[in-house]
Amino acid sequence: MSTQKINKSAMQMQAEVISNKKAGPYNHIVFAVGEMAANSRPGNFVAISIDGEASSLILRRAFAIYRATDKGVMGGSIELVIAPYGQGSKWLCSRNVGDFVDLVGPLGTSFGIPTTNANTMLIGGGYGSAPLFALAEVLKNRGCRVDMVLGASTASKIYAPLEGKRSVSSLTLTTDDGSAGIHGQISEAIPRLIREFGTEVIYSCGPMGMLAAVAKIADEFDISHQCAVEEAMACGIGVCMTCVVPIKDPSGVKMVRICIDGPVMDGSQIIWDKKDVLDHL
Amino acid sequence: MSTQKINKSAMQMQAEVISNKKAGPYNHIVFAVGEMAANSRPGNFVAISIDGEASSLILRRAFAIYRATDKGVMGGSIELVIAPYGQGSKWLCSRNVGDFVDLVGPLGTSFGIPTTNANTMLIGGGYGSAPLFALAEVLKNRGCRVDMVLGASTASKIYAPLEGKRSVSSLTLTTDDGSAGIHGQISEAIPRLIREFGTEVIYSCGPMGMLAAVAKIADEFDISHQCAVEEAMACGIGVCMTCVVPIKDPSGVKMVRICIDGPVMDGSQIIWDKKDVLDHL
Amino acid sequence: MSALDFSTKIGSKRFNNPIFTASGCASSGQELAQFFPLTELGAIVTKSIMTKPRTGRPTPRMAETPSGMLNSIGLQGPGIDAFLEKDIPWLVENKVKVIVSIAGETVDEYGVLARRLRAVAGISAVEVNISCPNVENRGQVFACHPDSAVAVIEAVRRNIGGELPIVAKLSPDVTDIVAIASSVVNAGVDGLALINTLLGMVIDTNTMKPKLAGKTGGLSGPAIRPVAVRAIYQVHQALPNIPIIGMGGVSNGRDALELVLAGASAVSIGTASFSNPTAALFIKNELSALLTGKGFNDFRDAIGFAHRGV
Amino acid sequence: MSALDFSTKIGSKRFNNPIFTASGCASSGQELAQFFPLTELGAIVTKSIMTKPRTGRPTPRMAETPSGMLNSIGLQGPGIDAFLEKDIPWLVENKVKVIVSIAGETVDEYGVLARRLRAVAGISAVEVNISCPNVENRGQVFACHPDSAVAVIEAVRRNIGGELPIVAKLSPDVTDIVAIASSVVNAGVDGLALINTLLGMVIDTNTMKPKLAGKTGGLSGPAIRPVAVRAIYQVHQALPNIPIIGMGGVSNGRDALELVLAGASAVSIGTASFSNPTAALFIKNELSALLTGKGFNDFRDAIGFAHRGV
Ligand SMILES: Cc1cc2nc3c(=O)[nH]c(=O)nc-3n(C[C@H](O)[C@H](O)[C@H](O)COP(=O)(O)OP(=O)(O)OC[C@H]3O[C@@H](n4cnc5c(N)ncnc54)[C@H](O)[C@@H]3O)c2cc1C
Ligand SMILES: Cc1cc2nc3c(=O)[nH]c(=O)nc-3n(C[C@H](O)[C@H](O)[C@H](O)COP(=O)(O)OP(=O)(O)OC[C@H]3O[C@@H](n4cnc5c(N)ncnc54)[C@H](O)[C@@H]3O)c2cc1C
Ligand SMILES: Cc1cc2nc3c(=O)[nH]c(=O)nc-3n(C[C@H](O)[C@H](O)[C@H](O)COP(=O)(O)O)c2cc1C
Ligand SMILES: Cc1cc2nc3c(=O)[nH]c(=O)nc-3n(C[C@H](O)[C@H](O)[C@H](O)COP(=O)(O)O)c2cc1C
Ligand code: FES
Ligand code: FES
Repeated sequence: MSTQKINKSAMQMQAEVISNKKAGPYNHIVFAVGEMAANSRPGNFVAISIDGEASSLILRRAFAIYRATDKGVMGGSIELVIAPYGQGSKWLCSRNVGDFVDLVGPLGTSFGIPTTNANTMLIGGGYGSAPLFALAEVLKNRGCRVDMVLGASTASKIYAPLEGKRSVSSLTLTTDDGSAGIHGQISEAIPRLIREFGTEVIYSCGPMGMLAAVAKIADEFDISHQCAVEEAMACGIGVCMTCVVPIKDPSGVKMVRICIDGPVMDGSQIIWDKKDVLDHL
Repeated sequence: MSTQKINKSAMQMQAEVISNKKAGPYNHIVFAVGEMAANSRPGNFVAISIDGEASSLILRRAFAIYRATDKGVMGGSIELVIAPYGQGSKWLCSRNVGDFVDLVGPLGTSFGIPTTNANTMLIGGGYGSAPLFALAEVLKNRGCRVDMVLGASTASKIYAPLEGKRSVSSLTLTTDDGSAGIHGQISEAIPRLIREFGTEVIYSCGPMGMLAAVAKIADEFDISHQCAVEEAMACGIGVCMTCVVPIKDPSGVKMVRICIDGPVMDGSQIIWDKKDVLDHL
Repeated sequence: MSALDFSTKIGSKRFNNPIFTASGCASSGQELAQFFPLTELGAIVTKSIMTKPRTGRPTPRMAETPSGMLNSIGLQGPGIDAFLEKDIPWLVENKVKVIVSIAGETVDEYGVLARRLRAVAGISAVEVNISCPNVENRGQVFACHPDSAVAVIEAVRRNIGGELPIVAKLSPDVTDIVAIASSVVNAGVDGLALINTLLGMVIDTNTMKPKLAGKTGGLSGPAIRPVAVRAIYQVHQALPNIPIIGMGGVSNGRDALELVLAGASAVSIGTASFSNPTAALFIKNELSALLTGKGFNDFRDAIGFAHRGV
Repeated sequence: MSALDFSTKIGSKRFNNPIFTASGCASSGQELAQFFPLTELGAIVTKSIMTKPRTGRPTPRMAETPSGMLNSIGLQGPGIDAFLEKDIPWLVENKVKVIVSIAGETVDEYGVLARRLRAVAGISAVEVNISCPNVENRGQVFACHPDSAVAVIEAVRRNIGGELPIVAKLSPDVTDIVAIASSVVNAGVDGLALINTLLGMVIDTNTMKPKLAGKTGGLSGPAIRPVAVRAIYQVHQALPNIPIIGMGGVSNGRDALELVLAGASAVSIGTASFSNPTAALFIKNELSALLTGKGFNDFRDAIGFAHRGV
């Protein structure tokens, strides 16, 4: 079939769980995925079926790829960081080593990498920090300065594994309750840090509210901002149109699918205020 | 609450699987059920939830109690013999020792035991033989002669464990394909055996077609016939009215619930021919 | 945290809590009494009763479906005389709140049933089932058309007299449920029961024939909950002052709360009792805990909350 | 065992096999092409297209439900011009059989869309979606009333000319689907598509508000399969000569066979493609194996088999 571009390297497979460990309030799970790993870039995600054939949960759950390792002892693998929250994520977190899950990936757009070395800031909230560590590594290899800022409601919810810190020039933590790092919302700390580090490109991943706040700051400083957004996804492969975010368009508003035109998008293009969108519909 | 009689000793519990073994094409599974065992009589059944909370299978499955042991190393236990057939029974057969299942029991009526010693014949088809072994033991202890006749489509489908044979005076096998015992349908062999053993009471359990054939023979010989019937059950406790069989009634036909007025019923009261029922509706 | 006032009202009658059984899913109550005291529930809604004893449909009468089931019982029952003689006294004696569900083949039969109930002590309401899909022809589903629905309700109202609240049970299998609801409310019902089962069918691919002897059956269970929530929401929006007994796929406290937020003044538990004999009691406790956790002091403040601002 | 003739016909058009995608569940095809060759399917039914580009509804647009989901997309799409310019050529070039689904806000719009399609080479049929529940007011669901349904079909027929089969897609949310089906058949459709989604709602018990931005949404997935089977069975019984494209909760070969036995001449795969990108292909293979196993040599012998004696 000619010129098929969408979901270009996606495949569906039964992936074996090769490790599943608690990491604070998260589970860090590793899957053997063979050649899929080679096609996975920071920002891509996978979609996993939940609970077997007789399940009443019929939709896949999307998870950002925390890290993809092309060649290891077990062949290619990908790692996910999962917050056990509802039925789907709890089921996944309770998988044992040796279990298989039905997985589709890699999906979605990845973070764009600057062609010249630049000062970058990576901002993550909650499990949103997951894809940023692999990104940091890529950026560092390109010669970029990488400053990482991670926020959460409380200290224990910050996901920042030791080995992830290797690639960053600085790591700043913020917590809403002051239990670690700077006291307050992540967005309050950022303007000062941007000035301090001379940030030229922002990458962000986390709750939509946080991304919106970061987008506003990026706009004020007039620096480029790539963010990985989230929206309820039914299919993950572009066929259902549930996962859209509104972006600016000559005609007013255009809804784009974040599973194929995202999750990584240009923060300055997104219409963050729901009210602005409703006015246009 | 006064005078509540229905489901009198039924209880709902989380029962632990303490053994699960293949037995030919069946699984023989033992559950720790505590005091429930003491109230279980041959003919009673249990109803088990399938596949956890997120399952799309919302109804319990009914299983005849193969044996109940009041006091054992693990306290009271019940044993089931299960044919892995569809999603529910396959799920159950794949439980591991230590798993818990949600179980309601004991349910339904049990086999009536003659007050004097009598010549009894126990006729079972497929997994229908399961409740007959415990019944044989009770009858033997009452001083009854117990002749057992087990039939199936083929030899491997006959469930007749060694220890089950202890209580019977004779055991006759029939198979549709002649691979064991008498060649042919179970009902063909019975008249001769009744004459030979001087049978006074027949107990039967198995597919409805077999029960109907046995009922006809019992009628011809004018001997009493208790059969354990099966019908699709939604609740197992008498509240839904799905599990009915038609019995003779002055007004024509009466539908009775086999989960509380059965599964053990008087074979001579049942209207076996569906056509006869439709004429009356 | 102060104690929750968990009581609710349908017409003139007050119930201790809003968790009821659904008609046809608790028979006449006794079967469940082994599992928990029935007085723990707001009310037992009895299986729809007809004037005469009725055999119902042949078997198979049920088929499991994804997150649901079909039933085709065909209103099997002992008839009103035996029901009043045997089933009601046991419930009344045991101080169980009872809502009696009635069903007829003709408008007159509903009138006859209503007259038989008028003198019966100890019942709290009558639920008029005009929406059973398990009847020989769909023309008998009175809730399919405003005219026939109104005719039944008027016959019941004329014959029942007194204070007994009348609740009309409606079918979701209609083009415009709000129109049907409005018409029976205009005809004087005190409450609505939403929803009865959806008409469905399963074909057994082994036999290649419909699985149910009656071919079609009523679809119930979690599968239909979104349809129930929608129907309750629409009707409550149009008729905010009419109490609704909500039902359809409720199997835990969260589900019950969903129906309450949509506009239900009470929630009936149907199919969930088949999976779990103590479902109704358990749902009552979960709902109470959820409401308390959200800071409600009075159950009635939660009714229809999804329609209002936060 | 001889080879199975797996082909089927809708009006004058022949399809290699009876497994199609459902409108709105395969976008315009390209997205699925990574997972299997689209030429393996009987046809791709494209997402309902309107005259102008359309933004659709705000998010959240979906909610998972037991064995199902709600969607409220609101017919987002690029409009007929961009669709004919970009999407159709790719499909035609790749030799994919295409059925174009159209939707309008007014009867005239359907006519305009039909006229735009009349000159387009390479499409095999037009599916007229008169049953989308995700529109601002239910009055727009033309399939709710015979008169409005017929008006749309007549506008399409007048404008489309030629041989292109017209399929009307109906809603199950009506009192009498056979009446609606009969009226559009009398108005000249060549086939029917049954069923569109059921109107439903989910309330988020955390926020205590409807979960979807559009409040209500369309219920799809295995949960609704019994309703689909019932609708197909009823309509096939009344109109045995009209081909039906069946859909609703089909997720494996057994499910597809169930719809075929009920009376479907083709089966569209919707929500199942969300759980499994290769669902349609896998279902096609399973259905073929099941039919062969049951001794069918010609797929068409199985259509509506549940209505006949064994
Ligand atoms: C592109 C993308 C990437 C994602 N990456 C990750 C990831 O790396 N790790 C991860 O754990 N999840 C991730 N998610 C979320 C994930 O897909 C599921 O939504 C999540 O696991 C909850 O699913 P569930 O079945 O447990 O809960 P459901 O019962 O399906 O609940 C889902 C609902 O809960 C909300 N929600 C989900 N997670 C949380 C939470 N932790 N705290 C509060 N509310 C929550 C969602 O917004 C949604 O409304 C991602 C989602 C998308 C779209
Ligand atoms: C009172 C009673 C006692 C029972 N006792 C036993 C028992 O001791 N052991 C046992 O294995 N099952 C027993 N059953 C059957 C059991 O309840 C389930 O129907 C069976 O396990 C199949 O469930 P499923 O979920 O696997 O299949 P489903 O997908 O639910 O299929 C059920 C259908 O398959 C038919 N069916 C069920 N079992 C078989 C089979 N082995 N061969 C062919 N067709 C079958 C049923 O008639 C029904 O139509 C009993 C049923 C009743 C009502
Ligand atoms: C087996 C069965 C029998 C039913 N019988 C009746 C009945 O007699 N009268 C009635 O009004 N509704 C009857 N219903 C419908 C239920 O009362 C209820 O409206 C429906 O099942 C939806 O609720 P649920 O999903 O909680 O079961 C019956 C439902 C089932 C499953
Ligand atoms: C996300 C989504 C979008 C849909 N969009 C359309 C549409 O644009 N036009 C249409 O006729 N049907 C649409 N449908 C309905 C499907 O085509 C189909 O009729 C319905 O989903 C039932 O089939 P299923 O259970 O296999 O999904 C949509 C369904 C879903 C789930
Ligand atoms: S999740 Fe289906 S289009 Fe994005
Ligand atoms: S199974 Fe429900 S009444 Fe017997």
